Amino acid sequence: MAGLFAATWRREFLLSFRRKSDLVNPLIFFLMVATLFPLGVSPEPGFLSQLAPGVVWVAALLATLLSMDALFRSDYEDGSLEQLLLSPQPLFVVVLAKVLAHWVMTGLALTLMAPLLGLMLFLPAEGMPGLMLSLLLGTPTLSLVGAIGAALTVGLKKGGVLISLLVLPLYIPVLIFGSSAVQAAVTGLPLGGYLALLGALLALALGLAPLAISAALRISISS
Amino acid sequence: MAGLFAATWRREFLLSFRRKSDLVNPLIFFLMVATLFPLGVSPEPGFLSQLAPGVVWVAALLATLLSMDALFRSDYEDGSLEQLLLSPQPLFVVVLAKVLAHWVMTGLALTLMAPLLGLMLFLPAEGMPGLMLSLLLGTPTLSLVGAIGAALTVGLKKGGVLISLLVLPLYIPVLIFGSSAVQAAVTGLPLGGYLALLGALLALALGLAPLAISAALRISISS
Amino acid sequence: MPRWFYQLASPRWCYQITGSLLPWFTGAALLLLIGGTIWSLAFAPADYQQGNSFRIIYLHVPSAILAQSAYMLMAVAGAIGLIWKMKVADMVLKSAAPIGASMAVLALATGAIWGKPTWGSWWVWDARLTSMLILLFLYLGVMALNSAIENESTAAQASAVLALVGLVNIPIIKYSVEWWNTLHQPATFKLTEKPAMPAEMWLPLLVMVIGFYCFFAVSLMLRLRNEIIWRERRTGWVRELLKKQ
Amino acid sequence: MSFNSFSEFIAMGGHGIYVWLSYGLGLVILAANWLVPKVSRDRLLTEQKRRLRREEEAR
Amino acid sequence: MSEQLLTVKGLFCERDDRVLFSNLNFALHAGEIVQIEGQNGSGKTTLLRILSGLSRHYEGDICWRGEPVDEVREQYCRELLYFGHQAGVKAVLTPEENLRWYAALSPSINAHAIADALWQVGLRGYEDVPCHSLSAGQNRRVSLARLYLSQAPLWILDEPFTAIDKRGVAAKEQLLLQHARRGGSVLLTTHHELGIQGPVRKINLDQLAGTST
Amino acid sequence: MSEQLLTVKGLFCERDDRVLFSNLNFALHAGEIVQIEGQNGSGKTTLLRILSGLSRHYEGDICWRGEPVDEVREQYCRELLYFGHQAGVKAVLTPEENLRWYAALSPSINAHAIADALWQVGLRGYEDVPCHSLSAGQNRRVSLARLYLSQAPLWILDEPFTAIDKRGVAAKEQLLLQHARRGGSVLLTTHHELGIQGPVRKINLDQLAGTST
Ligand code: HEM
Ligand SMILES: Nc1ncnc2c1ncn2[C@@H]1O[C@H](COP(=O)(O)OP(=O)(O)OP(=O)(O)O)[C@@H](O)[C@H]1O
Ligand SMILES: Nc1ncnc2c1ncn2[C@@H]1O[C@H](COP(=O)(O)OP(=O)(O)OP(=O)(O)O)[C@@H](O)[C@H]1O
Ligand SMILES: [Mg+2]
Ligand SMILES: [Mg+2]
Repeated sequence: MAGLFAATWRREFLLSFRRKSDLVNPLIFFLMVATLFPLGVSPEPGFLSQLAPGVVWVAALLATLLSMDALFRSDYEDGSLEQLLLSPQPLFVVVLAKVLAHWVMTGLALTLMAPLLGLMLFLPAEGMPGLMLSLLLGTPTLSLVGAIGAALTVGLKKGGVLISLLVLPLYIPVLIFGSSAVQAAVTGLPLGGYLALLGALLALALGLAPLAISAALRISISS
Repeated sequence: MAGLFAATWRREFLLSFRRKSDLVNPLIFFLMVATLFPLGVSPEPGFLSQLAPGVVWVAALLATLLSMDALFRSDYEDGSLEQLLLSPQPLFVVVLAKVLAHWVMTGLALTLMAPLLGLMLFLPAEGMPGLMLSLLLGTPTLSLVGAIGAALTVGLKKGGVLISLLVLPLYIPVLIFGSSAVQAAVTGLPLGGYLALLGALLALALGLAPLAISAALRISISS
Repeated sequence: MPRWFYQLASPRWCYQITGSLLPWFTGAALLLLIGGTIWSLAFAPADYQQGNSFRIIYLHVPSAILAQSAYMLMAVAGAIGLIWKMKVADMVLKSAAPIGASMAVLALATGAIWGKPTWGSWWVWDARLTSMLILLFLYLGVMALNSAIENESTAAQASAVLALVGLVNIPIIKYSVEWWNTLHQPATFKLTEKPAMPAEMWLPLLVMVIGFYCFFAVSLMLRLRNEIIWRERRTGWVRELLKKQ
Repeated sequence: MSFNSFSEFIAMGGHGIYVWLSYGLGLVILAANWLVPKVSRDRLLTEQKRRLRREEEAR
Repeated sequence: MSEQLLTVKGLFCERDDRVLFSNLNFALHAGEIVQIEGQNGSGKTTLLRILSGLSRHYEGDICWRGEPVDEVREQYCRELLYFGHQAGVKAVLTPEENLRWYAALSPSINAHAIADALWQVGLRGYEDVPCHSLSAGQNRRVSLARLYLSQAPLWILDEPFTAIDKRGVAAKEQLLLQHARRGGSVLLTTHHELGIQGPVRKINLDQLAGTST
Repeated sequence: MSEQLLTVKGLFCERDDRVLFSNLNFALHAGEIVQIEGQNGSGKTTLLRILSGLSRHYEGDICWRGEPVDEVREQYCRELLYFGHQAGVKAVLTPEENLRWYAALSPSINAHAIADALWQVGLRGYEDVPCHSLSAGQNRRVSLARLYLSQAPLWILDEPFTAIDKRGVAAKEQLLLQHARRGGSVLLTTHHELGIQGPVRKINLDQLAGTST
């Protein structure tokens, strides 16, 4: 089982590095938002720094959401997903490996890039640790919950990316706790509470999402 | 040739209505941004109304950009694009029909939805006509320019969506003129100048883009 | 498992029992809704602060309560459908979604209309409002997923998974949003306390709430019966039924 | 009765449009929830009866 | 008579109100090759997907070694190799990387034999070429290499010979025969005339279609 | 001898440093059926894509009715029907909608005959079913229906018989023969043994491969 986990993990990384677009797309999107905001809204540092916590979090959320649809789609289209479902190994292991690999390549990468965005949007330096910590705890939840949506919609020929509609409502608590944590960090308030909440959400998602994803995949394929 | 244009147009609409996701995705994205901003940044009407012109324009730009990649990809993957290139009819007619259909389903739809976003973000009522006019003139340019990027990247197995990188610099003038027009409208300044500039960009794009797109498609396919 | 549970699982039994329950519920719903409306519009006293715009509460609160209850029902039906593979539960899920969604729309619309005279704006980003909006999105998601999947049983299972995931999230959403921004009135009816409103104000409200529940039952049964006929169209008893009609 | 005249009832103390808009909307939504299943039931039954007849003729 | 591996009783399936097969009964014994025949659209793929457990849209009973397949799902998956219309080959991975992933997925596949299997299917020299620059047939061969790796007794193959050249087809037919001789069994569809002299049985779906319950 | 439609002189192509064919010379006459043979990966698809004008990675001359094909591109496209590995069928459209679009694309296709063509390829009753709920063979048939619609003299077909059942293959072979009799010509690849009694010529790419310039 550990072997399967490692093999899936390796394969996902290989795929991303070969295709590259999957890898850099969310990051480019993230950067784009940071570049477009000053251009479109206002270049004033004071104003931007007020916006920064929210904008970074909204951008991270959207970047994750947009990358979610591809998680199972290409496997579905080339038939690998069928093979996955027919494997005697427990499905949730593979699923968890895929989601975690996805997280490392989007969520973690976004987290590491966040200080750059913070800088570009004049986020006060005190906010940075809060930003990174909240993203670190929040983005895995986004990936896990998003994967449920991806699994539910993977078999659809039409009506495709319902995924945003399905997943967005579920993302909102993470957004609220996450951006509040950053705002708290900026104003010097304690942010332990928010981080604890984000951690609790993550624990819940880690416990329940793999089961939901596996069930959803089986349901989607069987049609 | 008019027949071909009409047939392509009809097909694109059929495809979108059947798949639905292509149709509503940009709109959902647009709405999502409008919902997430108050949640992530701040729910205060005064603050939001300052943000509104820029946010709506950035959202429209991102929505268009994200929908661009699909323009030729599915045709490429199922072999329709080959058939298109082998047609004795002039390629740019089909291309123009495709891009215009795409615009109607994203750009025009975004324009019509913009007042709703304006309301949700408390954009002052005086800004609305400016918002809609600038979007009406700006989004076709976005679609045309984006299609060049889509055509250049369609054949790539790896390195995929460079498209954002290719296209973004070309989008920036549109964003600047567009959001300035809205801001001018909000503050009661004349916006004719900005609109004229947007119109000029559109005329330029309409003249040059179809040729560039056709050439790019031939190059992408022949590899 | 008690016997009625297995009976419920039989679409045929379900069709019959809803057939005999329908007239009662329809009568009750009509009576309560008409009576409640007249009472609330004409007889209930105006609020000393909000004046007559207060009368919107008699639509607003029942629809808001129902929008939430309908989601519970949907998720419970989804769970039963997934665990015991019960067809009727699948059908209940599918039937409840549009009714719940329309109730959420009504709550949002009446709230927005009410907001204009009281808060001076159609929409504010307040906790109750936002969470009701999110609830509407959850409904729309379930409905969209259900209609996007062609195969009925696949659609039902997928929607059930989504409804359950949403159910887990509802308290989280509610809590997070509430804590994030609150402008809205706190709850009127609480089990532990007496309502703050005078009786002549909350009595019609109670009537309307019960009326809405009865109406929900009627609408649900109507949809459920259609669904049963459609899904069971090939069975002998539906053929018999069709011939008799 | 908390109103003295019919026109007062309609005016609702200046909040007439809000109240009547809400109740109108409420009526529309409730009616739709009752009518839609009714209509679709009629359609469903005729369709299915037609199908039955078709199948019997085919036999 | 040899052991009954797969038993199908009263299988019924319809799609879009069209009955594909009803009351389908057959048993697959160890050492047997069964070819499902039928026109395009007669339901061969649907049947194979049902038997492999991918699709649940059926009525009737499917048993594996005498027990309902739903109850022994894991055991069944362990003993099954399914080859679908879609080859399950990732275009950006090389043949070797593709197979290594399959080896990890099913314990019955022997990871060390990968190079050998690629050699057997004629992909020697292409181990490190990404699959998107292989020809159509070569892509199918990558997936077919799983047959050389597998130890699973039951093979369910949906048009395995598509896009394969004549020499390749002959080699694969020999492989199926060997598998049957070793006591495995094969359930396959193909529109190609099988050249196997051996224990081949045919089931024709065309005769079963349309006969409503 | 009848008119030379397509003339190929000294064609050379390599992919990834591997020569697929070099100094390939042949002519295609009106009324002729030419089958390109070769193992998987021998370059058949590559050759057909070059000849149809989709790929430019070659050296040598290709002439259409005596003139370099690049100079008469539009004329050539008008007289060509190309059928590739990818069928070019949109999954969410119905067979009829798919064909209607092809009719608009090439003027040589007769739009009114669509229903008839679908009937010919055995898709009667499926006109309004979206292609994603058709079987693999039925999907190919949708694209093959173009053969019944086309008035183009040159047909370039890359494995047209994939996934088609035996009856369907026989019908398509008859169609090719008819086309040749009417003075058209066909260039095709297939791994299947052609059952056509007639003007079939074979070109084997295996012998040409590897012979570097
Ligand atoms: C779009 C706007 C609004 C939405 C979505 C909304 C939503 C809700 C919800 C979800 C409830 C809870 C019902 C329950 O569970 O008990 C509620 C109750 C209530 N709302 Fe609103 N509301 C909105 C606007 C307003 C406005 C403008 C007012 C008046 C100023 C108002 C007054 C009330 C009152 C008095 C209650 C009763 C509290 C209770 O008994 O629980 N609402 N609303
Ligand atoms: N896009 C590509 N990039 C690089 N090499 C390629 C590409 N496509 C094909 N090749 C190589 O060219 C060779 C010929 O491929 P081609 O598809 O023409 O073969 P084919 O004769 O059609 O085979 P098949 O019978 O399998 O269809 C193959 O060996 C393949 O490795
Ligand atoms: N997803 C689907 N939804 C609805 N109907 C479907 C679906 N897939 C297949 N069908 C229908 O089921 C029938 C059988 O399809 P199937 O793919 O099993 O045929 P097949 O025997 O494998 O044909 P082929 O030889 O072309 O591969 C077809 O008529 C098709 O229309
Ligand atoms: Mg098949
Ligand atoms: Mg080929």
